[in-house]
Amino acid sequence: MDKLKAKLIELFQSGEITLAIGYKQGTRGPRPFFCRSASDVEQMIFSNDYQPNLAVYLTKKEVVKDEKVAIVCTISALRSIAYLARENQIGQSQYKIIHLSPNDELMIFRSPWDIDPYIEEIPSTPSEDDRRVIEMLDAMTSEERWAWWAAQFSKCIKCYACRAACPMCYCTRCIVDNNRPQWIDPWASPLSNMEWQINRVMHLAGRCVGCGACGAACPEGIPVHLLNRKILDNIEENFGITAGLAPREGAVLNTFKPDDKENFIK
Amino acid sequence: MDTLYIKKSDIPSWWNAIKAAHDHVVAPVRKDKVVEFARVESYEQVATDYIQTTRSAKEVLFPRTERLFSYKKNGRDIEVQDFDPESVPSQVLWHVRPCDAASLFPLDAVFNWDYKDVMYNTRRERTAIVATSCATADEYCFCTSVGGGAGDTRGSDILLTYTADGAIAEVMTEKGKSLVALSQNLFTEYTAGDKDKYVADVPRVFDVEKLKEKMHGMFDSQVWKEQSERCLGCGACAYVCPTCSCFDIQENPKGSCGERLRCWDSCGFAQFTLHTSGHNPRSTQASRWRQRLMHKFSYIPQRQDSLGCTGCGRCSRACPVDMNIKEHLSSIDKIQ
Amino acid sequence: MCNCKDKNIYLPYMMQVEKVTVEAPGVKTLRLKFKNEEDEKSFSFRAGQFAEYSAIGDGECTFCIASPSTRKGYVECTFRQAGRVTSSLSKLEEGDTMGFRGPFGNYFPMEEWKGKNLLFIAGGIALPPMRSVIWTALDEREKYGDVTIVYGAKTVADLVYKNELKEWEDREDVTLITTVDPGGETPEWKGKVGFVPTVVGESPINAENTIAIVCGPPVMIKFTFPVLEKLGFAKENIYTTLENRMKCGVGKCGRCNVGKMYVCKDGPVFTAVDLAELPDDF
Amino acid sequence: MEKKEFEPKIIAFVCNWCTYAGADLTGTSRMKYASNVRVVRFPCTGRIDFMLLLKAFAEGADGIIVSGCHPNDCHYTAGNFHARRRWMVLRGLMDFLGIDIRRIRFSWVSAGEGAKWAQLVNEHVETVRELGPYENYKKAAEYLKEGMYNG
Repeated sequence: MDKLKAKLIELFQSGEITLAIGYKQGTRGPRPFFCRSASDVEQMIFSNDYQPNLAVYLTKKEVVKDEKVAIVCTISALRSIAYLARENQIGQSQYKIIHLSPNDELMIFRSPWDIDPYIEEIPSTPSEDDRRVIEMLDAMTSEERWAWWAAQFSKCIKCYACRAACPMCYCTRCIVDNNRPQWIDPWASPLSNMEWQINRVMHLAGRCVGCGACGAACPEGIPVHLLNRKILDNIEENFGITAGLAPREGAVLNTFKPDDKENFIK
Repeated sequence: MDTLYIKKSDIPSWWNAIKAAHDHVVAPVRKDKVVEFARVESYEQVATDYIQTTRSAKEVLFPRTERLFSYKKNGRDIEVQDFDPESVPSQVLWHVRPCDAASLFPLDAVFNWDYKDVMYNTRRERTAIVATSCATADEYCFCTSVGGGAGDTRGSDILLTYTADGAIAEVMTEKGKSLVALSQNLFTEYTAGDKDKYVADVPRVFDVEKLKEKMHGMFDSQVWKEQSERCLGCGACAYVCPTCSCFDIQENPKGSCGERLRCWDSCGFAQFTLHTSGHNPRSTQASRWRQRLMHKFSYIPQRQDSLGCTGCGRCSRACPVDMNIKEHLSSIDKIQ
Repeated sequence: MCNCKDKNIYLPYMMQVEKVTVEAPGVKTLRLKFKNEEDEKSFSFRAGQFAEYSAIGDGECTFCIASPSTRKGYVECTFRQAGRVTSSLSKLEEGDTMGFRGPFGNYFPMEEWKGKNLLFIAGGIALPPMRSVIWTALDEREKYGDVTIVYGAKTVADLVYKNELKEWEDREDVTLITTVDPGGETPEWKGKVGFVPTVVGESPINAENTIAIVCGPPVMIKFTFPVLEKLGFAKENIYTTLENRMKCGVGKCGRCNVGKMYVCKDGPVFTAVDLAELPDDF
Repeated sequence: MEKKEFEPKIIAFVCNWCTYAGADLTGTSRMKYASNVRVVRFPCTGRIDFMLLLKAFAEGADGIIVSGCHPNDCHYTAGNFHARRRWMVLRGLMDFLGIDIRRIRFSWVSAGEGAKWAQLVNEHVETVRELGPYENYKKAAEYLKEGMYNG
């Protein structure tokens, strides 16, 4: 941590950055911190399991425009940056990407592409709790799962915090913001709440890094990130692409192999 | 106003009498990690182990999604089916917090501002409110800073304050009296006058009168950008807020039939004010955050003699990036 | 003004489309008649007020009432096809049914303008809100002094109400100045070429005892106000009408809120004095 | 009176170049098959957005058929390969949400496989007939019973 702070102070003092996006202590947990001077660096805190995923700010022009930005990344944020770069959403050396590895090693990536070899070593895995819930759901009958999710979605108020917290949900006009056609009813309702989640995770299929920021953001505690996780599992099983590793082959749904194997097209 | 007392052991039978006399009782219920208002069938379902529900009680009067009217097309003709006030059930809102009861003032004001909103008013008329004082509060609560309090009776038909073995019932309105009348024999006079010792102490963090005055001239301040920098632009704060009443009107066509609906909306969304031409009067998150606070603390007070905040702290608890409104307001208060 | 107490304020009157006029590419005028006679009898409005027009099945859209308040029995709206609702409205044919809620908002204080000269300045699709005022004034022509209309559009094709422009041009008691943006003229074009604020500045306009009513895109308003002030207009004699996004029209949905003002209740008609006091949020 | 057998409503989303032509062949060969299917023609299976499937259920379908060209036969080279990946991912997700995926039948039917189309439809109609009407989905669509929805 001290190394991280020292590095940020150095970057501020040398004028290499004007803004460091990191975390500081919030009301109960960490909160995003927009640090603007060497003297404020002291407030910075860090852990690799912090939420939200700070990479979400990198595509917000309003925030990063006219700034020289350093971003303090969790492993999840690193993965997101690698994907964002691959989708041409951030430039080659636009940001100083700073990371503190789980064994407290300070890492600075000169370009998003340099992240690849590092995250290649670390698959994205769900938490124990999440794994348990997924197993519980898998063991249920289809009817039971429907009832379980219906109860969850009944809490949904369509605040779109799941979308807002996701670094990969950067579209300037989301499918739910269009009314011609209006695919998904914009008001809260059992079907549209589910349709919205299906759309969200399908549009993230093969792009999601499994950070869980969507579920963490939900004010109603709906574990929407489990849907993403299920897709990650599904992709690994079907296409052999491990969750959260560098996106070498292009997004899963933008690519194909002639010998993709399924067992249900008859 | 009558101050009465009911023994703890008698509350369930009073509750049952209330339940029997109304179509629904709506009360806080635990659902996994959160506690929410929902229709309950038995007294045991009512949750007790919580500080605050995630959503406010406003949805009882101003539902998430609501039909304004429905229609049927017959050739080139259209037949409309108006909202039917008779379809609105009678209900008791049980165990809302004083901060939720207080939210009725800004809601009443906006829904009756010159034009009367018949859906809201019908629901309001058919809903009786039994609030409960807060015995505990958390660091997000700031009701006392915005003119309320953990034992505030404003907006309640009855306010219950739980003692060790019963509850003090402050009966504020005729509606409240008729609820008591359902089990009149269970109530006795209460004269101890010691309600305050059962009510949480919520420290006051700013003077709202000074704050209102100050914010009046702060439209061009830098503070909005500074505070909103981490805002992600979701609608969580507005949707959990007991006073946020902005809404959207939407169409739900199904072939030749359909309905027009009203649903919650939030000034935090970029689309809220976007014109078809592409012009957006509030194109930045900073301007939208400013609108949220100015509307609550400057515009509503100026126009409707009310305040758009009851200090419940829900927005702060719901925010994915910990935008703590109490902290933000205090820091505005401290600006010289 | 409110005559809908305890009625469902979101329930539209049912209207029959009586006439459809194509004004310009993508711009149409609909003339609407009340289907229910009772509704028609109880209905009245003042020039400048707006309404919510609904294409049942697609939603509502806000436009000013484009017909004059002096002509009873119908209302007209003119709109450009742009989004979902206006596209649906523009598909309506004579005899079809649509919804109408209104009138809402404030109006031009035409009573106060008696004996004064009127200068109308409009750009593009913003002539419709002003047309109601123009015809109301012309229908009671004797009440007012000189009437001058300056109207500009991007191109000659984009000018709306072409027949009425001709009528105004032919009238002895109206001065009409039309202009199109540079490049928008045709070989036959006899009007001026140039942007509205410039044309206003170059025209022989006397600010004395004159009320200026300006309506157009935000950028036109922004550049026209200083020109008028230079010509000697006091801020309180310059009127405009704002078009913010609205849903309810009755001060509840929160969209049109600008500072402490609600465009749907405190507007849409504002003077330059009012606008100067509003925060820059519209 | 004898109780009428349940007649499921089936929506078929098919590719123009193979399955639609195949279904045409079924007809011109005068092969008889169940009449429960409403066919929606698409230029390619790659164009069949997953939302269309959801909307079919929401509008009251009890079953769905999705069919197009066999692998390597796509008129646009690879549309069906893309579609296959999409369905592989979507199917797992739908199952995880408790959507009854037995009601969705995916198939490849070429322009020459008239008989296969008839068999496919008949089989799927029988499958869905046994499953009964898709009540769960229909119930979820009726949420405004009291003129409001609060979850």
